[in-house]
Amino acid sequence: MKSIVIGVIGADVHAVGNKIIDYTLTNAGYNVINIGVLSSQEDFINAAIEADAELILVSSLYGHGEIDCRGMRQKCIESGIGDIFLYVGGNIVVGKQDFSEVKQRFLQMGFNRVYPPGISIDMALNDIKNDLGE
Amino acid sequence: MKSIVIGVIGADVHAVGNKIIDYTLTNAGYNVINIGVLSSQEDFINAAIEADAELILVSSLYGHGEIDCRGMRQKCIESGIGDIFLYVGGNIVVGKQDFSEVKQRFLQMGFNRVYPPGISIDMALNDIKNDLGE
Amino acid sequence: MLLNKKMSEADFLAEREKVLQAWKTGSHPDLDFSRSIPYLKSIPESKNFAIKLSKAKQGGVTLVQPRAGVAVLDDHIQLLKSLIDAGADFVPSTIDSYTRQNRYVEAERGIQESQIAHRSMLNGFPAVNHGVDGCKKVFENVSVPIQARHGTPDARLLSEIIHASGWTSNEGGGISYNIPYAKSVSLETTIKNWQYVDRLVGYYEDHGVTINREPFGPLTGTLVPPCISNTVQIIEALLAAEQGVKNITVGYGMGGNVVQDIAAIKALLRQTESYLHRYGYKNMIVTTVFHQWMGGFPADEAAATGLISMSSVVAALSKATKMITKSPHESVGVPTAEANGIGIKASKFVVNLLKDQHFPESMELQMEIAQIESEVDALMDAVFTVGDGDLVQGVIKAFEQGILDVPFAPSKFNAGKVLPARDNEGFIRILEFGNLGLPEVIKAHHRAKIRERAEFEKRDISFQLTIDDVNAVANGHLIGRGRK
Amino acid sequence: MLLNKKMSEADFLAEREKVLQAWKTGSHPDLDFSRSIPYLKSIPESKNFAIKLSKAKQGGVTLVQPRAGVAVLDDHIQLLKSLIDAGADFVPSTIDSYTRQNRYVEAERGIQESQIAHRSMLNGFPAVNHGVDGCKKVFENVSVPIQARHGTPDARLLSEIIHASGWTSNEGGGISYNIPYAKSVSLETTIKNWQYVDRLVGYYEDHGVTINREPFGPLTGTLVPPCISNTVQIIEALLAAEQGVKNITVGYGMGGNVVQDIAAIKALLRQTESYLHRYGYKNMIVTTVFHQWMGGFPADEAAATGLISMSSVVAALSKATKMITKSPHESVGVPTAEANGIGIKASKFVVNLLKDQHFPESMELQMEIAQIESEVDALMDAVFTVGDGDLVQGVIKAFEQGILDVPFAPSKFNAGKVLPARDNEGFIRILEFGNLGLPEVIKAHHRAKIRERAEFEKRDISFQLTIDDVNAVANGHLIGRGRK
Ligand code: B12
Ligand code: B12
Repeated sequence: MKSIVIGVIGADVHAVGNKIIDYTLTNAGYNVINIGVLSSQEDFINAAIEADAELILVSSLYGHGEIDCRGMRQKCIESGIGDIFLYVGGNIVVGKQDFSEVKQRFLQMGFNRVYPPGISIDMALNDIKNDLGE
Repeated sequence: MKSIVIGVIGADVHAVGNKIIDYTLTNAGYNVINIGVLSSQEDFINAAIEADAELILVSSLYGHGEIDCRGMRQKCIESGIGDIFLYVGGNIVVGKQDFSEVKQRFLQMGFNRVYPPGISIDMALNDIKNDLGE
Repeated sequence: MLLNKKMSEADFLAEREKVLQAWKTGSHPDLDFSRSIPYLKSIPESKNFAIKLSKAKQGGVTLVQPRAGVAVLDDHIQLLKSLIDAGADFVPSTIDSYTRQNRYVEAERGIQESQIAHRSMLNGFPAVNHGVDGCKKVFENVSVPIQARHGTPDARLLSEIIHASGWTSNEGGGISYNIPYAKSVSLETTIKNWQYVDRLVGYYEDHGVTINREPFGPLTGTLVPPCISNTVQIIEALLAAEQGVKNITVGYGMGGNVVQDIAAIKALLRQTESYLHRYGYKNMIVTTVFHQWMGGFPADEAAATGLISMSSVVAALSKATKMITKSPHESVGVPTAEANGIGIKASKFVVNLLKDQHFPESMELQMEIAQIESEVDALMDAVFTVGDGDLVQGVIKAFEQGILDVPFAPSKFNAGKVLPARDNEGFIRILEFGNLGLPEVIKAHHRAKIRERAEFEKRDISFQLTIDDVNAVANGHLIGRGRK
Repeated sequence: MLLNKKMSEADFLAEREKVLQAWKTGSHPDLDFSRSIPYLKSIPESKNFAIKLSKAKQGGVTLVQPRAGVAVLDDHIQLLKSLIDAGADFVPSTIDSYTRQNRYVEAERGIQESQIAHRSMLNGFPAVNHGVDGCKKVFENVSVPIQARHGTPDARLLSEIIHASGWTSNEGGGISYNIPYAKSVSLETTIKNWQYVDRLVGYYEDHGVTINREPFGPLTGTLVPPCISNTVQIIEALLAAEQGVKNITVGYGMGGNVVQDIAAIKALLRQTESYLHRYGYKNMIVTTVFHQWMGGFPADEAAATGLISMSSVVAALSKATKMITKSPHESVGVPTAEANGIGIKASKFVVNLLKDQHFPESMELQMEIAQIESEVDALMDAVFTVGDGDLVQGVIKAFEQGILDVPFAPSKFNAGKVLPARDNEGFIRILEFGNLGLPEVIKAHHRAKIRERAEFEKRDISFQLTIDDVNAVANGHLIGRGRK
């Protein structure tokens, strides 16, 4: 069973989507490590190392995603898991912005996949399957 | 008492505003000749001649105002009341259009005053007073 | 003397020949019943208006339909498609005002000018000028049932053309498309014309094709007391049934007080069914249509969308079968496809959310239903009495004498003595009765309610109340309270 | 042991000294009561939140308030002004998430980055960083009362700064700003912090300045059964009253079933007043706030406006004193001023139109009110019992044991065993009770109602119902019916 770390980054407490992601990924056959809301980059990385996870799925709903996610790829590299998949989704910036630009900003930060608001986790299941194999 | 001819031009049956205009102008001290809905240019002009009116106040609500009002000034001239005041108001064109353009079109047709949607007759009372004097 | 009696087939077919000669498009071969009946039988159930409405009634859901129509054929098709994409369950084709007055020459000019100007110079779709070819093209290019919506005193040719083109619903009636829509056409004329229109539908029914008919409920759309519009609806349902119509949608335009609106829809359905039954019309399917606020709209688009959505809440809780939507451009002009779509989307969202809910039974609701029903019964009685038992004669004389009287109507065949005003909770009541056929006890109720309001506002009971109420909603109020 | 007992003035003032040292802006001279009290006394009644609310309650009208806040001071002022122009009766200042976690250093960085980027990098207004000077500038530049809205476990310094700046309302409470807003802060800590915040308001009340307090009603905003949120509201009202608060607005987040929503607001007002009375708090003014739909919104802006307007119908008919509005951008991100204005305008139009109307009394409504009230009474009893008569201890232990339990809450001090689901008419019921302090007879009612739905949908009763319901509204449905 492949392991995925999920959680909500920064000072963000939006818990509902997180619970639904947990339920959905577990149902889809993954080993889900849910570090919950109010999680730091370090929390995500430590959990991923501990579980030997292949994917960190970052949720950010409250708008500070841009500030909170900066340097995360760098930290992964420093921690020896530089090639782990990094996804981010939710409402990752403040306000209604042109998503293609937003996506570019996060891709440049080293995220592998970046999702717009309104994408439910079901819609990302295919990408996960593709990236993690089988 | 100055006389004003009011009515709704063309194949237009919107009667509510017409009744309110009648009531308001009468209350404001004018002699109102109300030719009602579904009135032709000729109906307006004949009524104006008969009552020796100083103003013809054309309502057009249903959108065909542009077609219905064409040539009205010309007809007034031909009937010998070329210098009568012509006002038009209501919803005088089809759809939401830039009003300054619409106004130009009607001024060019020879209307003295052209009103946008949502202007109630109360707001035009001042103009009438200015144009008709006293 | 015109009576409420089914036209004989011979009379109908004889008249038909003349009707089809009124304009060149009347000679289209598909107007032959031997071609139109098989065509109508071949259309899928999902595109038959009558069938889709019956199913909605069974399911207890409220379906939505916008108003829309432009001059040029392909533009019209595009427009309807975009409304379906926005969520419309039914599409209309709103007919332009020249066609409504049978002025096909001016309509032709309007089409040409629109093509040149690249915007519609007509306020609707000139269906007669486009003929069966055009109307069929519209029908075959959309995925939901189509209805013609107009306001035409003489819609005989129009109705022939649209039905033969697969449009399975037609709005209007001898009263409802005369009194609010004409100035000097007699009721005798329009009722006769609409007997023809209904007889045409009856003919199709006899030949296995069900077509929906919808009397126009809101009338002048302006402070119409429910008893007046409901009475007109019931009368037109009876007239249509006599000509063989089987599937009827009776309508009501939102008044603004939630309890009164819901009461009106419930009374309308119940009384229409019971009058049809009482007069021996069997196997009728009656549905209801709720019109979103039909009076002057606020100019602000957000406010207009608020009003549209509020209307949708009331429609859904009333369990009306269909709702006619407005757009945020309503106060300004015929909406763009986009603005129309916004109205549909907001409306559809609300009725969807409320589909499993209803307005609870309550004393207040029951009392208002009983009030409306007793008023309607009084008016119906008065009409039958003055008509010596015949409904058509009753209607003609009732309007002549002001026993039936529609506020703000342009027709000179309407007495125009009735003045409505709101009471202190916004119910539409009657301030001046003229000769309206209501008994003293009912009048006293209305007077007392209006007095309550006038006392609250510390002002006199006068026409000023009516004026203020006419202007109120556009300015963000339901009741036109006097300046304090 | 922390108890529900008014802080002594000495304790309060001693603690206050430390609080004001938490960040540099705490040293502003205007924070001295000798300056803040006269300042607050000098503000006009029309800008005092508590007074404006009391008047609205008397007048039976529903006032509207948006959410809004950006990082940069002048932008924030512009924003609030535009919302007032759109019709807001009250303005908020929604505080950013760093400030809520007392991370003033990060907030400072957010302000700077926002200035550089020319767009707000923070999701709210960092009031502590802007200090009394900034907050006063905001207050003096707007024409209506201001409230701070946040979600802050420790809002002591924030509350000091805003009140001294003329902001006469503060949202939050020891439970409602902890359980939905924090992960690992104990209830003991937050209740203590909020006793301070309430004591501060009580201090002002003692000195002739009335300030409004508003516990946060919607909690997680997601399928919260009314009995749970109403119980939390009543508890926080009692806790606030003990510290000397006099003007309290209890809140409720729309659930989606009209009858349940109106019942919840009516029960909330009645029970809050009666519990305050029962526990001896005199001269309290209780008002209510209805939050427009607080769960996931639809992405389409027209649909969102429909939802906003529908919420407004329910709020107006429930006679809630205030309504918190959403914007058509809700599902995407913090709204622009314009989008926020659209929400206000649509909302305001609807509540205005309905201001003279009410929801009729009915058996259904009465039964739901009685249902909610008996559930709340059971929960309140259970809390007092487990706290041995003390409310603070009761709350702490009740959450520890799952006797009180908020669905979907992030806090580890919340049991998280309760799972809600809708019944067949969309009422929010309870599917899994965990250890929730409700008697068997009430549980049986909930189970029966959910069973009814599951049977209708022909599917099993499981967490899948809850999931489907969470996602339903964003997809245009109230009830997450299983795929057919
Ligand atoms: C009620 C109404 C109807 C009723 C009318 C009943 C009747 N016989 O009176 C019914 C339902 C029958 C109806 C029918 C139609 N209507 Co209509 N109707 C309206 C509506 C909702 C309100 C009109 C009203 O009574 N307002 C209240 C009165 C008091 O205000 P008013 O009419 O605007 O008049 C005031 C001012 O405009 C001003 N004013 C008027 N004239 C003048 C002139 C001057 C010089 C000045 C200074 C001021 C002035 O003073 C008046 C008093 O304060 C409007 C939209 C709106 N305004 O919200 C559409 C509207 C006018 N209708 C419209 C249309 C298209 C139609 C129909 C063609 C199609 C349809 N929708 O069914 C038919 C037309 C039939 C025909 N042949 O005319 C369109 C016109 C579109 C356009 N111009 O682009 C409108 C704007 C709706 C829309 N957005 O599509 N309608
Ligand atoms: C409910 C809610 C709350 C509740 C949260 C309760 C709780 N503890 O969970 C409360 C009321 C407490 C709250 C508070 C706040 N909220 Co809030 N909230 C919402 C709301 C209405 C719904 C969120 C939700 O639960 N949706 C349902 C779940 C199932 O969907 P979801 O969260 O979107 O998650 C799904 C998808 O996004 C996706 N997904 C999520 N992460 C990822 C990651 C990947 C890789 C993928 C593929 C998919 C994915 O899958 C999930 C499951 O399907 C949203 C707006 C909306 N969406 O309509 C605002 C919203 C998220 N909140 C917002 C804000 C600003 C706040 C506050 C700062 C201020 C405020 N409004 O009070 C505080 C923040 C507190 C904090 N420190 O975090 C903003 C964020 C703005 C932005 N990004 O620009 C939003 C968008 C509202 C808005 N338009 O302003 N909120």
